[in-house]
Amino acid sequence: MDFEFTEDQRALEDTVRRFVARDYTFEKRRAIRDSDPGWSREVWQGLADLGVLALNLDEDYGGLGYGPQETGLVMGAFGAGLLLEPYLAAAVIAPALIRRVASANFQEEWLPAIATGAAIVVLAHADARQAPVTEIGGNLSGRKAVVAHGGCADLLLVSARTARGETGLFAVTSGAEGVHLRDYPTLDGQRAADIVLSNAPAMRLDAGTHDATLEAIEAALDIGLAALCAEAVGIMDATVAATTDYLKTRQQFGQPIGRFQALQHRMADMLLHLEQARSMSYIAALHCTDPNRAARRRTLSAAKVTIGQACRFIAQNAVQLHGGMGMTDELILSHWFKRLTAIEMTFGDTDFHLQRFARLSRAA
Amino acid sequence: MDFEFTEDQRALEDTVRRFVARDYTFEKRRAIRDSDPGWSREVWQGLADLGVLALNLDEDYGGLGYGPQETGLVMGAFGAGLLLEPYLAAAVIAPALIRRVASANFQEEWLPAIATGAAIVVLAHADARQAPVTEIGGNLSGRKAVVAHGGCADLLLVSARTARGETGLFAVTSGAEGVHLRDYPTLDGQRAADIVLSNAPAMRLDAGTHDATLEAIEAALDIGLAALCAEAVGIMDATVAATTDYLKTRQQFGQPIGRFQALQHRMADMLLHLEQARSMSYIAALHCTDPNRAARRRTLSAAKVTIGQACRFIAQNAVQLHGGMGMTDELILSHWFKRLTAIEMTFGDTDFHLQRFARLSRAA
Amino acid sequence: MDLNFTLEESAFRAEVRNFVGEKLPAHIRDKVMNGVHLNRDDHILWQRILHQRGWGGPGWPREFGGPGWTPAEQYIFEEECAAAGAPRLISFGLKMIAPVLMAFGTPQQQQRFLPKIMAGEEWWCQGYSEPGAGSDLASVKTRAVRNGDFYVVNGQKTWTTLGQYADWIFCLVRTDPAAKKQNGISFLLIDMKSPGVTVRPIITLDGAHEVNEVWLEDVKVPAANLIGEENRGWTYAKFLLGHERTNIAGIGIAKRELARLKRIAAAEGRLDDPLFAARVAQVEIDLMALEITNLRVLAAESAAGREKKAPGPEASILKIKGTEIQQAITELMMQAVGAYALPFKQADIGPDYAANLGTGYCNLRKLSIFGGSNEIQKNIISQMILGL
Amino acid sequence: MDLNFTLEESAFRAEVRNFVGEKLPAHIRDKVMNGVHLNRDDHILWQRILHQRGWGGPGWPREFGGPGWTPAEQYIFEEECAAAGAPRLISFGLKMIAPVLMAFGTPQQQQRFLPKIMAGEEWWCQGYSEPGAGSDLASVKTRAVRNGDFYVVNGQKTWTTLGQYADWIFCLVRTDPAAKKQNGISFLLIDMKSPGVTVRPIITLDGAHEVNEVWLEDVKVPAANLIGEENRGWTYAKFLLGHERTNIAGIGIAKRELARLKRIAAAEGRLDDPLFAARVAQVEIDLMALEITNLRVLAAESAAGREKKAPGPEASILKIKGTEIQQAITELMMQAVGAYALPFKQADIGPDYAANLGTGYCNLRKLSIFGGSNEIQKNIISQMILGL
Repeated sequence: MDFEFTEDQRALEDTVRRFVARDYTFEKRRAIRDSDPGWSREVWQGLADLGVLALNLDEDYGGLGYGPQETGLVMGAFGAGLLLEPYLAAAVIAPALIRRVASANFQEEWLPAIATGAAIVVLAHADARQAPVTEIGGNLSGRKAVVAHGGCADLLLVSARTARGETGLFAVTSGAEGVHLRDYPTLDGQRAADIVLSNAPAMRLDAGTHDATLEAIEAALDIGLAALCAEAVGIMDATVAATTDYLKTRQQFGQPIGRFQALQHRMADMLLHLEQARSMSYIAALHCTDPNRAARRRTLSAAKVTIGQACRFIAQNAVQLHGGMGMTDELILSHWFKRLTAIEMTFGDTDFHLQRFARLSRAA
Repeated sequence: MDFEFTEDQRALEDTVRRFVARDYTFEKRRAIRDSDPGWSREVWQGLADLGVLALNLDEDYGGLGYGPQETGLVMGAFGAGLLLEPYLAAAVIAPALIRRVASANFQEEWLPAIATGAAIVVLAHADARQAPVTEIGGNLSGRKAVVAHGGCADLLLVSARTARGETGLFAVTSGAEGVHLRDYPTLDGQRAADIVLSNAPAMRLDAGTHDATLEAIEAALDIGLAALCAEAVGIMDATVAATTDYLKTRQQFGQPIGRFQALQHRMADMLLHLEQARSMSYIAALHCTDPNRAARRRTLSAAKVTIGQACRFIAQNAVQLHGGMGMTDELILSHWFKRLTAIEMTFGDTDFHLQRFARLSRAA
Repeated sequence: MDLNFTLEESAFRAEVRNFVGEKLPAHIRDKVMNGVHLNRDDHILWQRILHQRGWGGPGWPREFGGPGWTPAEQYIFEEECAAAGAPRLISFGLKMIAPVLMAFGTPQQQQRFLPKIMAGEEWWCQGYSEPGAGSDLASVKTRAVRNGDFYVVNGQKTWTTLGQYADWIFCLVRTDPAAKKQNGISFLLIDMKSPGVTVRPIITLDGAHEVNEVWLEDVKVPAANLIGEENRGWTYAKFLLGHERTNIAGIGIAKRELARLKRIAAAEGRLDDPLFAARVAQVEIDLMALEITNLRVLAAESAAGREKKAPGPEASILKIKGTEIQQAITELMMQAVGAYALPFKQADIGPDYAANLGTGYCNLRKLSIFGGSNEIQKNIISQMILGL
Repeated sequence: MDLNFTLEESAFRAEVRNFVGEKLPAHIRDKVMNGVHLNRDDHILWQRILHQRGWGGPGWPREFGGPGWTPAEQYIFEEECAAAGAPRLISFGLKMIAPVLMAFGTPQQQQRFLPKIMAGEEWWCQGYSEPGAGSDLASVKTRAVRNGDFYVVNGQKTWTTLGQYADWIFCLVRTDPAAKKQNGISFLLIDMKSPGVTVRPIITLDGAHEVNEVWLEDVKVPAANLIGEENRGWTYAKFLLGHERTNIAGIGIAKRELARLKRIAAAEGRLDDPLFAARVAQVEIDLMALEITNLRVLAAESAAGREKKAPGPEASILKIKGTEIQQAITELMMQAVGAYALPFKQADIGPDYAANLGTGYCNLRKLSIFGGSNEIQKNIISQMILGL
């Protein structure tokens, strides 16, 4: 049993942390957020130059061949800096899915382009309730809802109900006819898009076996979930540290407010949540590629519950303990709050995972 | 709108409080608890002499014709003193049920005897899961589980499945052949009994209309639930007051522990629970006789949830704030803790009522 | 004990309900019902409609032009207004400075200011908080120096809610820097149009502009705008803080928002999720209990009579539970719609009702911070009620 | 990072599992598995069985006859013992006084006491707490006056767990009443059979006799039973308190009890209740997380090496969460059976598994009070980890 990271892993994390500290300051991020696209191609190219876009790709395709642990370290560092670029969607989930589903030709064409930052590929999976995406004669129609970073994608990986009533995965060029992208900012300053497809031309990616395709999408999203957990821990780490500092410096009634025992105990509770969340994010990274589907999902649900509850508790109390300052757009704290709020609701909220865990535990 | 009690009501409450303070000290109670029957016929007679056994009875039958509000005041006072005698079972629930179900003859025979303390009548309703009570040819067989104060009853009101598959209510003399009473103390120092019936002779009490009988039992138990809520508030009142006093007097690290802000805020949270519980116990008293069954049960469920959560929070934290002393049998505090624990589980626990409330709210 | 309203009160409720139903403009109601921020004109329009009916100062006694309602009538009025989707009354004029003027103002001050408040002609804001002071209101640093018939004021106020709309600000200023903390404070009324007054927006985490910084640089304030005596301002300030807490539980608003939550949850099918349904039930039950607790406090205050009108420490119970309930409702509404709560300021993405749920959740985090943080309220409970 | 145990550790686990499976007496296992209190003989029998195998001092180094296990091996050992229903090791001798003797005792003291602890021949209890002291352990009032080769001890200790079984008690006594609080305390070993030692039971709210008052009246204690130097006892006391917190999270026990909860809930059909199922899932998840947190703390301690063996402030995290989880499990077990949790000390009412659930819930309230209350643990976290 060993909780240490290797020197390589530490070096990778340091690289990304330095990048965030130097090239992704809060002011820089604000300017990017307020820009028209809401993300920066220059930053994206910088990440490509750092090599982190290639992290999860096989070495055959210009990748580094790393896995969820390294991804977690990178995500944690990006979390603290509240990266607005589509790392999770385009550098974690999409490559994981392509590797599992697509032909060798497709992989050869797209994976190196992902690694160099030349192409951004994003999975569009969740259907809008009223208009699920369906395939007829190789074209897609329907609506995908709140696709994270869907607006900046060059290529969309779209799940759709086929004519045979199965789930298929299709590649859709975002500029193609019949593709309408409604791009918008989300609460946490990131971007998402609703994607309306009207008889849009699409290329079938999967081999046409319903179960295998669904499982591949699930597997990619599970890797994404573990990465999201690591991002959350990175943000919570920063949030707890900033709140502790605030309590030490902020004076009221003639002393630092960190002297008030009720606030001390609240901070202790926040630390308890953080450490439990950190433990579960390690577990999530180690188990997110477990081929035993039920065991994997049970563990990931446990992680998401722990981390979702920590997100909520830490975010709410960090704002509360900062008082009015916590409510302002001016401090990064309120932006951490919003990202933690969004994370809690992403890939299934706490109630969803708590109930899924209960079901899977009972069946086990 | 008026939250004041009348002079009559205040006088009644004072009478019972004085009785508890003078005639039902903690030492006296301990002796009664440790006695063989676990309750005191002398105390029961004292209550009869005070008139409180007649509280809920019609004046025609020697009663005072009072209602749930007065019962609540009495129960609150008994709660603080942790009365071991079967007031709730024999002076609240049983008369309410008899009045709704039984013939005039039966009422004339039994209600005055209840008022004078000459007879103790107790409802035995919940079946043991494995052996529900059924009627065959006027005799009853089966097992009733954890019947509060079943052991001291002269007469049992037993619900049973009749040969026609309906619910009937039967009077069973506790000394009759085929009636086996297994009397035992419960966690809170009170008494309960499992009642095993083997072809025991019984007299049908209800008119034989299934729905009306079930509704009468429910109505009596709902009156009991409101009374139980009032008892809980009486105990919680005493518990919060005792804990506040303890925090003021107990010294640690050179000051009263009530100076520690974390403990102050815990006490504030306990007070919030107490006041919300008090509000709901008023509502419960006012609505427990509402003939609109769905509205009544929705309100009572809300009350039981609020009060059950308050029981748990106040009981656990009162012990915690008392430290080791809270764990001792020596202080009445730990006995309040146990009674509050038992109350939370009586007449349906918090989860049960929360879900019933959700169902009834949705249907409304 | 009788928890029913009297016949008179029920008739009054019907009267209010009819009036609001008829007179509340639809565009304002729709905004309120969907959690959209109101602008200055919306608030003023509604205040003027109420004023025409003689209800411009719902908590005011008859001698100052108010309807002279009992606390129960005020409660009914606010509950009906909230249920129907009327704007929350802007309290800075009506519920904060007005009672101070009535109790401590000169007849000239009363005549100058009160009618315009009631008529919706002048908008007030509060100049209590200062940067760095937080809950420690008595640590006032803004200086006022007497110079003939004027005070010259320098300093900075913050968290000034809706200060961008205000015509006047009531300020705590330090007039005797040598005196100890609570002493040496005075209470001044300052015209926002005075030279030297600058309002700068503070954008909050929901992207909204509700609060402001107010900078005061060599602002000349007529000495006639001093309330009461110099250096006794803390007395008036505390009196005001007591009044700020009337209707602090926000029962009417919480009921309206709970109904909205239940509509949204039903539309999203979330009531079939037993955990979600239980969370909704929990908040509904908490609100039922708080409504009674609120009425109990109201009844006790009514019984205590007119002389002791400012709410006691029991108001802290209402503040804590009331804000927790309102926050829980916004959180559940957001969770009920899931992903479609995330689009930021997008009216036309996802279901109509989803548009403001994410920002609504963020915005209401303020409730447990402003108006005396919930931690301060627990200090009050433990000290004033429990005697710890 | 690798959260798997090594091959050697897994082999060790199998060895422990086999041994416990073979050697643990059935009557003891049945008691543990059903939450029945163990008596002195049960504990001693198991200690002797372990001793015969050479495992009598699981945390002890080889030089004192222990197996010299790594922290991971100790963890595995305790987890396997707990899972199989073995008694919790009585820590007062093995984990409290023994480390003190090893670190600060004379060779004579070590030879006199350590072997009998390991062999289950002498039972120790703890004489730290005094009436009225609570969490403030340094406020020792018990006096010891040196008189030639003896100390004469007078005073009272309380909350002495299983003191009724003890042969020896280690005591904090005040030897210099003039010195400031933490100074002037000495650390004495007292034979419970000495004249003047009286043990009086304290009955707890579950009706059990686990803790005691110990009265010391003119008790003569040989000066050879002093640990270290006079008046430096607080140093040794703190050292001991650090060691008390090894395996503080109680993961193994919690896992066993969680399994029991799930069996009971299934038997009662309570897992069909979505709210109850969610509560069980919540505690299961909390425990999964705590197990990893515990292993992380263990790994950090192992990495820090032998010299810094006492658990750091991180142990406070384990104490708080571990006790909360154990308390939650007992509460859910009680709620799962409902009414049949209420009969008091009745083995034959209701289902077999129901008999001790009510008292079990009551008994475990102690976990958040004793061994440094959870409030004290939060003070430690905020001061020692967060630096507040």
